[in-house]
Amino acid sequence: MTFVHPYIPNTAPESRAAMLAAVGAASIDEFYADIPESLRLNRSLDLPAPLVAEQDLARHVRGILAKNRSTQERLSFLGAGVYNHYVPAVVDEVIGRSEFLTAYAGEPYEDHGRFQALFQYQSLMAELLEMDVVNVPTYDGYQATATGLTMSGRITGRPRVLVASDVLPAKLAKVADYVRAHLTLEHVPTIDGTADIAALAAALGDDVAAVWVETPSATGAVEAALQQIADAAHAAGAVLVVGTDPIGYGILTPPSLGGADIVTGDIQSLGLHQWYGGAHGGFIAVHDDPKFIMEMPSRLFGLATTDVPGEYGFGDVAYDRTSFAHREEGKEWVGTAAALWGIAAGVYLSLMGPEGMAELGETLLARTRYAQQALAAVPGVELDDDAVHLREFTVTLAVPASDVVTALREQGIEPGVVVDSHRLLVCVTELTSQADIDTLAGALASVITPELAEENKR
Amino acid sequence: MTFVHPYIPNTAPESRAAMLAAVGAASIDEFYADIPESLRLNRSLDLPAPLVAEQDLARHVRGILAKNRSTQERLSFLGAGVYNHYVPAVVDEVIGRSEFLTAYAGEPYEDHGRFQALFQYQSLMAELLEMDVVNVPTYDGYQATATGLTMSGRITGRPRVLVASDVLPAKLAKVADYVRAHLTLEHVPTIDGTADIAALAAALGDDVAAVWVETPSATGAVEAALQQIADAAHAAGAVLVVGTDPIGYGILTPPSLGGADIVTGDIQSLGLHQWYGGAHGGFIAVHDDPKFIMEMPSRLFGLATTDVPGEYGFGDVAYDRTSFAHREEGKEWVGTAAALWGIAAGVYLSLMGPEGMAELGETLLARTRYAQQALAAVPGVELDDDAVHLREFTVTLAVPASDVVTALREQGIEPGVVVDSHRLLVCVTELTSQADIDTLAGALASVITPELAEENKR
Amino acid sequence: MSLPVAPKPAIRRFQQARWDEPIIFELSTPGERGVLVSQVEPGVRDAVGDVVGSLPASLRRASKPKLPEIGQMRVLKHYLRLSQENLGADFNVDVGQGTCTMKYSPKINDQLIGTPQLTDMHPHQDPADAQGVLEIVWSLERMLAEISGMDEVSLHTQGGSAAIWSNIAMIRAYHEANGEGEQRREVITTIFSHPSNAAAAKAAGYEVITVFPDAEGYPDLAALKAALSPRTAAIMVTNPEDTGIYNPAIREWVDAAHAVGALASYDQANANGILGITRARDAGFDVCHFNLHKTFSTPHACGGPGAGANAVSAALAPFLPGPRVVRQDDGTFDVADEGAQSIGAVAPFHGVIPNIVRAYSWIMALGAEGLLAAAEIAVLNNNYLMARVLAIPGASAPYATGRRRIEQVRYSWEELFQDTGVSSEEIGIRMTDFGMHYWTSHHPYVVPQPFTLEPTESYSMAELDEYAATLAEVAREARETPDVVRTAPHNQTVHHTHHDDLDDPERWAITWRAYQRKYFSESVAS
Amino acid sequence: MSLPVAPKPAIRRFQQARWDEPIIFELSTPGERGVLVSQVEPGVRDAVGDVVGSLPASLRRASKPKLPEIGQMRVLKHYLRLSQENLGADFNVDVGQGTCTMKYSPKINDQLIGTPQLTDMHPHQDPADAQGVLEIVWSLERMLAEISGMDEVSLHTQGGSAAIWSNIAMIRAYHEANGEGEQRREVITTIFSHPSNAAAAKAAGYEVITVFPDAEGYPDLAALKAALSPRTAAIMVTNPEDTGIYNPAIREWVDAAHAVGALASYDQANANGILGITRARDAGFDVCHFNLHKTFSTPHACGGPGAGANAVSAALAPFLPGPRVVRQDDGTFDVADEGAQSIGAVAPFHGVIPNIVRAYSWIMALGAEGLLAAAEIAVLNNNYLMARVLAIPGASAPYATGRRRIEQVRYSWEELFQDTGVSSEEIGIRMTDFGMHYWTSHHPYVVPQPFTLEPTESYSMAELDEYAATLAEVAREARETPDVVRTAPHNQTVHHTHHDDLDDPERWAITWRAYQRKYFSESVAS
Ligand SMILES: Cc1ncc(COP(=O)(O)O)c(C=O)c1O
Ligand SMILES: Cc1ncc(COP(=O)(O)O)c(C=O)c1O
Repeated sequence: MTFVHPYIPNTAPESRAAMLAAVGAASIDEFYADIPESLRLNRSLDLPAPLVAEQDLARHVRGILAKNRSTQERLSFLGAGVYNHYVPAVVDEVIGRSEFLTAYAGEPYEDHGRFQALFQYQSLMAELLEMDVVNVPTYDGYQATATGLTMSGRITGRPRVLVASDVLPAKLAKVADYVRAHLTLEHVPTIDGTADIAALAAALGDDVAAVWVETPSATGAVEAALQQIADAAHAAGAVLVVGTDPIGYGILTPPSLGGADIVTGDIQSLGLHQWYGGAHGGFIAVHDDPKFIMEMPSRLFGLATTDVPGEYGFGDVAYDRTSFAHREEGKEWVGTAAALWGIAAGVYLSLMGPEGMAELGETLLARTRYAQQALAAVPGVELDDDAVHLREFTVTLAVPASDVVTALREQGIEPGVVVDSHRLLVCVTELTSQADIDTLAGALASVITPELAEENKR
Repeated sequence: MTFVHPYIPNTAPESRAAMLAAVGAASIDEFYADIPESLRLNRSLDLPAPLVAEQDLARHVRGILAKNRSTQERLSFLGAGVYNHYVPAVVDEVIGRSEFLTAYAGEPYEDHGRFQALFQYQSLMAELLEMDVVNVPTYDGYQATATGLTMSGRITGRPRVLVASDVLPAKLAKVADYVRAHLTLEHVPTIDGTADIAALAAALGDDVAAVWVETPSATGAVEAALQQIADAAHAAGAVLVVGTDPIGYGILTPPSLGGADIVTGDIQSLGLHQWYGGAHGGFIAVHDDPKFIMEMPSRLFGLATTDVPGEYGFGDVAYDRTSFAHREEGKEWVGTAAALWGIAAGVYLSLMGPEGMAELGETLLARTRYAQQALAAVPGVELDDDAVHLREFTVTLAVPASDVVTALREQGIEPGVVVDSHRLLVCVTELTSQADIDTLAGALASVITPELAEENKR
Repeated sequence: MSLPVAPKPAIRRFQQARWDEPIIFELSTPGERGVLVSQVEPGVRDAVGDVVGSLPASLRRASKPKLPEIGQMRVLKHYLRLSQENLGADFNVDVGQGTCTMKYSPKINDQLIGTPQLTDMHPHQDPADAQGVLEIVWSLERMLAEISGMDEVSLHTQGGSAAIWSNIAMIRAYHEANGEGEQRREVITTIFSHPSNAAAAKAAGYEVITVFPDAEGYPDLAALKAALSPRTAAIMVTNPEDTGIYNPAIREWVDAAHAVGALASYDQANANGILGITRARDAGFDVCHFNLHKTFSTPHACGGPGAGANAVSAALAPFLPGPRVVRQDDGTFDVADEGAQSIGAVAPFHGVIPNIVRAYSWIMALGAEGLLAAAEIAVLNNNYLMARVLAIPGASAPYATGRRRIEQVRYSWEELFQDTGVSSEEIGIRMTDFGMHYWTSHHPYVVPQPFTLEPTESYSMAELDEYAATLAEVAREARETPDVVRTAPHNQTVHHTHHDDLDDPERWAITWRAYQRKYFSESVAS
Repeated sequence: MSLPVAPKPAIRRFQQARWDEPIIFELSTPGERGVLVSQVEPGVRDAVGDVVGSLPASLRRASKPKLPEIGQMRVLKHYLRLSQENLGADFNVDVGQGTCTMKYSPKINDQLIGTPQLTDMHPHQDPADAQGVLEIVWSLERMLAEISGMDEVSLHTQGGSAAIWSNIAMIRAYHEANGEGEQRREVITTIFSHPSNAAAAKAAGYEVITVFPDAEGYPDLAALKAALSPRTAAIMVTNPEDTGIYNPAIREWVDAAHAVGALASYDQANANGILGITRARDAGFDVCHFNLHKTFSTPHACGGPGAGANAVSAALAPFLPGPRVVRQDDGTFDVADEGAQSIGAVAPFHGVIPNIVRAYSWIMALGAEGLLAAAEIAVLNNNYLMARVLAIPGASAPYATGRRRIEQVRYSWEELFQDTGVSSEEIGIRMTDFGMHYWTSHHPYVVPQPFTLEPTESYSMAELDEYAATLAEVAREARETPDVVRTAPHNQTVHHTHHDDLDDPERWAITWRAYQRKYFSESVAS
């Protein structure tokens, strides 16, 4: 070695030599005796020259990241699975704490803080969702829903799932591939953005494990007839699995009150930055029913007493469910997933409180409605449905959606996600001001000229 | 009140009412009974409307700060009291810890960490400076030197100070006003950037309290004849007070080894960001001599034993010196100063170690020399002296310095600080690459055309 | 001359912070607010009217969620206090969580990712606005291709087990594409491979066959061969295994799998001991995965987000998940859809971006030489620690007698347990009293009274000595004052916890509301 | 049905973290590195040759400084462990440091200042590149002018005492400008004004006259008048004083000073109880200062950096320190030199920029209404806490009997001390065992066995109750189990510390090297 590295203390020559001597080895190569020569690389890896001085590394990485233009520098109406909600500073402060950031798998003793923080996360989510059991987060909403569905398969012993809502294509792809060893998915096309109850009822049968509802759906439509769907599913002996985003439940009825048995979704909206889509956590909520709970693969932290009165202890509930305990005999698997994001969401809900979540929900509904109105007022822009929408909605444009995106990007605006040749998925949050929406409407109007609309009709 | 504020829990109406009831007050106004009506403002303060939602505050402040262009976005050769050194991430991590950031004046028991961290800061500085006593930092290098001089006045009982070096004008102003109730300052003009030993010797007398040497001086010149100055001062019964920047002492002889009695300076270079000049700490170092120590106004943390063997305790050394103990009978005053920056500097030195400080010192010397050569090679640019320089040096330009600055700013370059109509103070650090210096030289050459130089000679 | 402080004792005198905080719901005070939400503009309000009132009744929540109401500082204080009650790896000589590669996560990397130019990026932004992040994703893929020797890499997953899932999902797709989906219904793993290999294979619909080692703990090639058949879809193995033993016949294992048409999947979650020494490709594997949160230093984050990287041969590349980051001829980067054979999305978007940037930065800070140093020092540290541990009466390292290990060792306290009745788990709990983490091992406890230590490259000799000395002290206590061990913890935030409530559906309390309902609601009280 | 956890006891069961870390020098291992420095380019090396070798001998350091050599993670771990051994205000019910206004420092403000567009700004940059920071400096000056009622503000100083120095320096310059520099040689203050007023005046060359309160603790106007004379340069007073008593005759005090040609300087470091209620200008003051780290929420940072703000009347404005931030007619901002009468720089550049931005943000988060709420609730909290404290047997609040206080109270344990012999200082140490800070009071202890509590607006009723209950518990212990109090701390990082070494020049050890030299060098040993 030509350098002593700050990350590797025993690259210091004296230490290295002393340790080799202590174990009676002439060289480090001795430790590799079991690796056959034929498998040895015996050359240097072909990697860029290292930047061992931190100042050089920092300059290099900052230089690359400076090529990005963030949504702080652009006016963004992008959603489709990643949402630009405000993250209170206290959230970042807490999850930036070294104790939380770098901990892993300690016992409830040494990691009391982690257990309590995650028990609280479970409990806060439980209030928002009005369900008694919430897991330590799995990876993301995709995984959560996929697992919700495989749970339903194991619970019912049945093979079919009816998909009653519009689902984001990537989520659908993930879920489909995940469940396909056990379940088949059948899509029951939606009407006006939400479930076609009649068609759904017709498709139900005693081989249906679950009805899967997404609300808000991939287009932001909120399912108002959940109870009817639940009743139909339950009548057929099926489980109602809901995929959702929890952000609206300060003001909207949570799915549990509409008959959902398993509620799943993503917590990105609850205090996580957008991170280029790189920050997700999946929740799975069920009632306090062992039939459901014992099918959950995730860890569940529960309260316990200790030798000291008044001391809250914690531990793993029904650990024997897990693959940690029983490998392939456990339920699916459990591993490193999204605990820190769960802590973040817990801090977020602690800060927001009932009033904050209610105000936020109302703000989102109001801004969404305002955006729908403002855009619909632009000639050549039409709302696709009149379901209740939260945060997102789609519009059909008189011109190709990708042309509009290209033109608006030149003005520093990301108008939304193209979901079809002429359809755009537009998203607003509490960070989108009235002026922002008006700017979008104005920009759209300037781009979709009547002429162009005319041309495109031909 | 129309809002419940997150920072003020008892703005919650129920709490407020309960507390008023508990103390038997009908209104908060009762508590103000001692404030005469004639002094009451009785109107709202005229302040901007509040941004009570954190998201609004964040957008507002970020919007203002986004008007700044940082030295990461400009090529900066600015120094003159604030230096762009690399701050290792661990430094920011440690001083960002809530426990350190928000603590204040706890006892050595509850604030053991603060006492140990600052004792370590003192001790690490002591090694760099080779002096046995260093204070808990005062405000800045200006204050440190000012106090170093007033200490010399109290120690010697004499009224004159000889200023042997070039001093930054602002520092000189501060020191002059600070000491003038007790001391007069007399400048002995420098030769070739450093002290004029003969003139200094001539000016010495038995009314001289101190000789004040700045090294590196205001122009970055390092005083090579410190021992001669010390000998002369000591022969006259005067104290040698040095103002310095500690950044070079991994490779340069510290002033204590050249006979300095009181060494003072600023720690901004040791792990503090530039902060638009808003991050400074002042150190005052002396030998372990009560005659000097008892004149220091700052706190000094010392080791102590505790009831438990092997446990390091800490406490205030000679607290009776301070204004906390004896108001105007204490030495000057002590108050909230720069403790956190001291902790930062301690972490910095802990990370750098002897090798890091030596390499850094060498790098600074090399880059300074290179910059001197590169600039001197530009027609119309001349070095002002050939003293040893660390980090900074001045050049005389064939054209007005402010014209050059204006022209180079248009190219995104801050070429230095104008110190005189045709003189520029140029600064390089370990963050200034060879390419950066070459860019500056090229830009200077392009601006100081021979023609313009010609014109200016006329 | 009284000052000198006596030398510190050999064993650290530790006490974890204890704040005895209530559960957050207990801090609620009516009316307090933690953070305020921006108000809707009057213009919006006027335009949209009463959006809540106009909701269908089925959608209007009847009462507000029973979240607590707490001022901001008290929320902060609560969580900060909890944080002090948590032993992060930054505080610990964290060699006690074997198989998990608890290495230093450099603070500079946390700092670098904090810029809005990463936190505030949306994955659907114009790729022209995302050149920085795309470049890093692409570059890290290339680096990991070189490190593994494989052809293509995907960074989509958020953890090692999810990456194992991707491995088996790709294998499944591959066999199906070859028309062998129906035929190949079995996956073979070893008992010392990580449980997620077995579990993910099962979740993908496979039967799992587990091969046990030979008497000396080496993976048993004969047993593998006996298990292999045309029904085999894949072998999925870790190497070195959890024992720290490297399978010298790994090439033969892969060849044997290939011989029956099966694929070979390599769990390299923890490749820490062999970086730059030997590569998945060199042993013939078709697919492997790394955990960025082990080998490549991203923080473990209380159990995620981590990040998984899947590396595949060209033959499996068409099956990689999407979307893909591509480099165009002009050197710019773009996002491309996955191909037709892809298993599709396995997670949202491009993976755990903060950890991708951290891992990239870590590799850049080390380079080839540094990676090799990390591996070599991790292995040196492990063998050094092994010598120290084996010097403790009652400790042993079953298997591979007299041979060196790679990056970790599965030890046993069986002898100590026989002598004292003190179990490995009890020893682990007592270790927390000295500020140290200790983990037994993965189930099943094939090695009796097991514990697995993995020192990585991050610890100095002095820290390894401290850990070993503490273990020795606890072992001594087990013999001399076993009650001290059995009643541990003594210096912790909480005390001996009763686990019986956690497995009884009548009694467990997984959330505060369930706890209230079960134990304090009127119906219970009456 | 066994789960329910017993209720928590009334008094928190606290234990501070204890890591028993060595002094950092003891962690040194030869050869380890904590961070590496960028290497000089070969081109530079070639061009400049051996820069070290070519130094004059007098400048070349003979041996490297004896700093420790430690890997990065171990340095980090050491300091993180120390941090846990420190009771920050974020963890504490921090009402025990009266006079210091330990209020909540919002985390958003820390986050906002973290941008390179603030950290990496140089004060000599083109003002066109610094419009953001200049705007905030200027705006905060204007806000503080409004809050104080004064005409001009300077934000240059790094602490309250430094701001007090600026006050007296300006006063001195003013009298000199008026030709009265020689004549006015005295400054008058009160014993319950902060000691830095007396000390700074002395440092500026003045004689200090201290006025004591009347029997009821009110500043004694007659005594002031007796002390005033044509020799008086200024009165420098705090109000409300450390007792929490507002001087109802403050206007008369100022008028009396003015009557003899003296100036009136108002120490408003802690203006927390009177924001928006009454202003320095309203009482006729010529100059005042605020501490941004008290009233305006910037964190106390272990004892700085804080920030001071000086506010002056138009008559004193010419003497303000420089440089000045000015707003131009076109709305842009610039930096201007101070005028000829200015006292010059009192510190480098423009003051503690991070704290200036924090204070600005805090005011913006509250507005006029919020500032008033902060004051009113701080005062409500104080009077509430006073009621709780006075209910503890042995506690009293000397002076102003039966009257309300503003934002703090100087209490006394005299009765408890007479009964038990347990001192206020001992009670304070015992309070740390419950995770709470407590401070006696400024010297001299005019109030016997004093303690000063100031709850600010940041604490909920529940937290005030907890603090008061803990105080009551310690008072109970003082009576029933005084030894528990006397031998405290019991739940702390360190234990009872011997202070005798700290005042003896032969024995004190102010640095590690002095400690080594004094106690362990050969000469000592022999
Ligand atoms: C060898 C091995 N494989 C897989 C895993 C699973 O990784 P994760 O915890 O990220 O799911 C681990 C981590 O424990 C491991 O050590
Ligand atoms: C009234 C008063 N004046 C002045 C000061 C001194 O401020 P600083 O500690 O910033 O020097 C303080 C702080 O203790 C104070 O409370």
